[in-house]
Amino acid sequence: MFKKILIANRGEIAIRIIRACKELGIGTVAVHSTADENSLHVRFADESVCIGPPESSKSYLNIPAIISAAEITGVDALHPGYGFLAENANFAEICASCKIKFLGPSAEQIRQMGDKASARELAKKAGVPVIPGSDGKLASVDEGIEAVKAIGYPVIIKATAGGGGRGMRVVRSDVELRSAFEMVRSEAAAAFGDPDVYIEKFIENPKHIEVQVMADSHGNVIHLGERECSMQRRHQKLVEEAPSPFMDRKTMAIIAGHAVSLASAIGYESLGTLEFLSDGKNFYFIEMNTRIQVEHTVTEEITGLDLVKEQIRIAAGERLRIRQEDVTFLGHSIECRVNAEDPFKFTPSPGRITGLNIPGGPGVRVDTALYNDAVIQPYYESLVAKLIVHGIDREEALAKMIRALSEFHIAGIKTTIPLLVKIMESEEFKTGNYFTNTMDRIIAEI
Amino acid sequence: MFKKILIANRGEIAIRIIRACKELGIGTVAVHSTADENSLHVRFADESVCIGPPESSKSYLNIPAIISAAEITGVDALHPGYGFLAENANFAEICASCKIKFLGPSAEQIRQMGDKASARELAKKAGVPVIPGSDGKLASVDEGIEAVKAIGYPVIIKATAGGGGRGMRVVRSDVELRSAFEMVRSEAAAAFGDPDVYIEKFIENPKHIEVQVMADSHGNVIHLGERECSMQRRHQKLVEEAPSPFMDRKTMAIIAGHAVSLASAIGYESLGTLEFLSDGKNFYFIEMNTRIQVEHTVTEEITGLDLVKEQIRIAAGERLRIRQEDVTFLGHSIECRVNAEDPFKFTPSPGRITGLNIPGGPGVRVDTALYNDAVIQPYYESLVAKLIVHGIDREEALAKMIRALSEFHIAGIKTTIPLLVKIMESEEFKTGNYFTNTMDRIIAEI
Amino acid sequence: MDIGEIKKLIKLFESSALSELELEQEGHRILLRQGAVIHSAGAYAPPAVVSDGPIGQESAPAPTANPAPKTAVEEIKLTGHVIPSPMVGTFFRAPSPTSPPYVDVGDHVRKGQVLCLVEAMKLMNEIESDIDGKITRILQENGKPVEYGQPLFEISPA
Amino acid sequence: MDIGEIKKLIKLFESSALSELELEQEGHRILLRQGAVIHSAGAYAPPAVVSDGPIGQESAPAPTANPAPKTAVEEIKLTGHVIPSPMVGTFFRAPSPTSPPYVDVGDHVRKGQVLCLVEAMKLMNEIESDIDGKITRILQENGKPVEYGQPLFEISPA
Repeated sequence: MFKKILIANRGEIAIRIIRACKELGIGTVAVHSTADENSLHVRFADESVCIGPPESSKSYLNIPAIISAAEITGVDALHPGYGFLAENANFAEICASCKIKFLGPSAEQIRQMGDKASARELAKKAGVPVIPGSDGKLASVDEGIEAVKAIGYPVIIKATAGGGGRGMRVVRSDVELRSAFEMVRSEAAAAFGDPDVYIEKFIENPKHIEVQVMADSHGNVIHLGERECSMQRRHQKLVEEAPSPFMDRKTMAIIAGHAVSLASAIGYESLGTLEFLSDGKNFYFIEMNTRIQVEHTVTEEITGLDLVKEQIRIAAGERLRIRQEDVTFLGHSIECRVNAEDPFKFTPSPGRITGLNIPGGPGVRVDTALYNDAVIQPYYESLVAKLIVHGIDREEALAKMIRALSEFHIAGIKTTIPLLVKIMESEEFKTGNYFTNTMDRIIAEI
Repeated sequence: MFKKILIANRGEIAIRIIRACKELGIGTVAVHSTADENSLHVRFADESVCIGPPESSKSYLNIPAIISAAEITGVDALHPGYGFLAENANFAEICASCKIKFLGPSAEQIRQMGDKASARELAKKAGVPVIPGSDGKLASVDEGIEAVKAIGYPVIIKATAGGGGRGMRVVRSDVELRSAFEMVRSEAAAAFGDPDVYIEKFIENPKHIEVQVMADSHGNVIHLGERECSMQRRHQKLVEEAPSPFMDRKTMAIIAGHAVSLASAIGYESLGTLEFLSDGKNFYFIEMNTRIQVEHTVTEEITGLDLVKEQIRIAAGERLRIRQEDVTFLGHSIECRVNAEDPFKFTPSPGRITGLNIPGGPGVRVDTALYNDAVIQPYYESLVAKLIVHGIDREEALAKMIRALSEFHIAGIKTTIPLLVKIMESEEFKTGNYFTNTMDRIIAEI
Repeated sequence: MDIGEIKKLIKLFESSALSELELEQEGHRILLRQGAVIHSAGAYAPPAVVSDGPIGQESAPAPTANPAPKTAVEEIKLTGHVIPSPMVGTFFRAPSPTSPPYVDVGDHVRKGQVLCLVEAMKLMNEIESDIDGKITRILQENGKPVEYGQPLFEISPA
Repeated sequence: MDIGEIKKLIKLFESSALSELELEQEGHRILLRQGAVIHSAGAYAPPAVVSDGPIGQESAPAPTANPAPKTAVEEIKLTGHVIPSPMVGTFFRAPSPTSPPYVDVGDHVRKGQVLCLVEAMKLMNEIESDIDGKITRILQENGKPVEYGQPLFEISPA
């Protein structure tokens, strides 16, 4: 096992990793920018090193500074957390060349799955469904109509060079396709300097479902069930739960099986998450995250496993301690992300915490770096706390979340707590009948 | 189900009960003394009523004031918590006569089990072993020697009128018994004005083991396993865990069976705890607590059940929702009691909280009424927080407790946290090989 | 104290780490507060933890819904001698629904004179005046619940 | 009581461990409060959360064990011009183990003159003076790690 691990991150995930290390008897080194001098992750680690000024690019994204900190403190492994350098293949490579074990998969696997096109190809090869489409740019509208024959309407026309929701149009018939095709092409030419477009199956009310996998260096791969992540605003997850209240168990078992196949096919090693879109019946692989996720907590709650500890054990070369058939799912778990933001305008709200009450009691877990008098910095992402509940069933978990939110008081900054209360009390959430577009409806109503 | 419940208690247990009510959709009324005006239990309840001045006798023990508060707020049930009026049969009777459902067993059952002699008789009748002894005062030393023949040495000679550890002597042979008999009699005469003595089997290194039972009003009685409570100082529990690391599973199953028999025999209804002393092989019923216990939390952690909710459901006339064979035990849980006391002198340490960090993360639960700027009152018991951990096994739970204690910072008052750290790090606790006399050893070493 | 002085005081206060500043001089009184923590200096101040802070937590639920009379009374500044309720119960101004009240505003009362009843557990408890004086205010409504320590009457001592 | 006096009083109060101060004199009354939240005004003040409080938590473990040099340096009052380390790494006073150091205390240095090396990722980075002056202190030990921003040299400007 490792003797000392450097945590190349900050905030709640740095504390999460420090806790796992402490419980495993592993020493910890925190790195921090000058802005984070008084942060809890610095306080809770055994050692700390200041690596740069507040800007992420000069501190938490500063590879030479982090490697240098690892060298002067003599660590034998490094945990990147999520965000920052967690999916940076070059960083993983540099760690390896410095004989520092990177707590994640190999640089090659990060590269393979980091590129969407390559991940899609690998998935297809492994027999995992991907969103059907024209597989490349269309030379003409007739080629488009030909492509639709195989996949059926509705489809979405997308600019090859597009992104961020621009340069796309949903069409539901040949007529609409004919009229929209040239329009999207000229828009794309104007916006991105490239008129090329392709088409893809459009999913009306998509669910965002992800599957947690865990793979050791001895070829063992298991899954730990799914997480329901459809409550999103602009692709930012706000609430996650496990299991999904919407997906039927039979379909979920098939999806989980595909996740394991794909991870096995690429010889994956470490924790990983495979993301799928589903309309309830059909499902399509969209991408893989080769790191610990923010929402790993809900999986921990229903499986009783400590994913960060498992990740460390895998990196140390240990075999998985459980087989697929030993994984049991107990009850229901929900996570709410509390961000330092105006709850309805979503503008960031940094500042000093002037009053704090953290919820507690049975089935309530809080992962946070907050403390009374802490300063929420404007330089980093706005997540300040994760509130996680675990109940014997979804009904109890939901009641518990509403109760816990009512006890959560953070003064001095604005937070998304009022929005989270609205989500929890919405009809859609109560019934579990929500999709990636549900948040738009909830926000519109406010 | 009840519409509104009055909580006739304060501190963490009042909050615990309010949380259960909220999650069940039941309204809550807090009562409080003038000293507790700003307490969290008052803040978290839907309504609150000031019932008297700081002294317990005039507020939390003031039956007319509490009943009056129940009447003006129109509650249909009352939860007494633990301590205060929780095992006061008269109070249970008055509640019943005022048509307020008392959340506990009937007044008669409280009386039966509240009197140690009567509880012992009931246990014997139900075939549950009790500590063997002379069953009443001894007329002469020869009667004593006769009585020992049935039970064997060592025995303890105790003054019938004694208590609090005074007027008792352990003897290991007829010779010792003869020499000590008259000595204890004269001591007893001097100290209590009554020379009568009796003898009882002496257990060398006793374990204090208790069994949680749950009985509905339809005759269903189940147990939820044991709690190990041997880490005590002067009969005050400091640390509890479940399951017991010392008792073998076969013996425990027999003890639990006896607990269920006894509860069934008296037609018990509500939650209850049966306490046993054991030397590992033999075990003896000593008393029953007819209320929720401080340490109910560790049972909740390993069973996944919410005992306070179950207690409320039972009082509302519902049937138990699980059968004995549905009860599953998962992992290991430890509770540490954090008291506002000098950790080594045990003198109370009331005062204002000037800094607070509550531990969090996976498997950590805190039940407390603490907040930054709260004032710990000198009028009430010194328990200020319960820190509970749950791990996949005892080793993980112990590592987690040490980690969590290191994150728990309470400034402005002294607490027992440093003592708890010493207990967790002691060889006896690590191996699970500790007894009700182990704390004396740990304290002596400090 | 003029606006200029107040302005200076506020500036000074804002740049300090204080949470509260109260200044009384020459018949003027000024109270400054900052930070979410302190709401009111009185005994009824809510704890820091549930305060909304300057920015407010719009939908954070009000943690306590006290029975109505308490809140109402808190807003009244009591200057005279106060008779508090010695117990929790229901406040009655008269011995029976058809009788006239024991006392009314403006009445002169003697020490030991019964002012009202507080019913607790079906028992009517007579509440007496502990001084001679004139009733200046009756602070609770007939037939409504009162808590321990809540003011019932204000009396101007004779 | 004028603003100047109040200012002094606030300063005194802030430097104390008091949570409340009330002063009444010659018809003036002033009340100051500070919450539990604020401990010390300095930038390096430990957060409230890990402070031990006036009474101390005897066996509560020290939450941070920083590498030794940092702690040592923080205790020194730096009065002159400071050259901080622009990066994390290892501090070397000489280009090689057998060479003499680039500079010593008392040496006069010119802007742009190399003062030391900081090794990061096997690369030796030359650290130059940004002013003319005299070296008054060397604040790190040869061969020991330095953090970003840690002071390396104190220079008395020429």
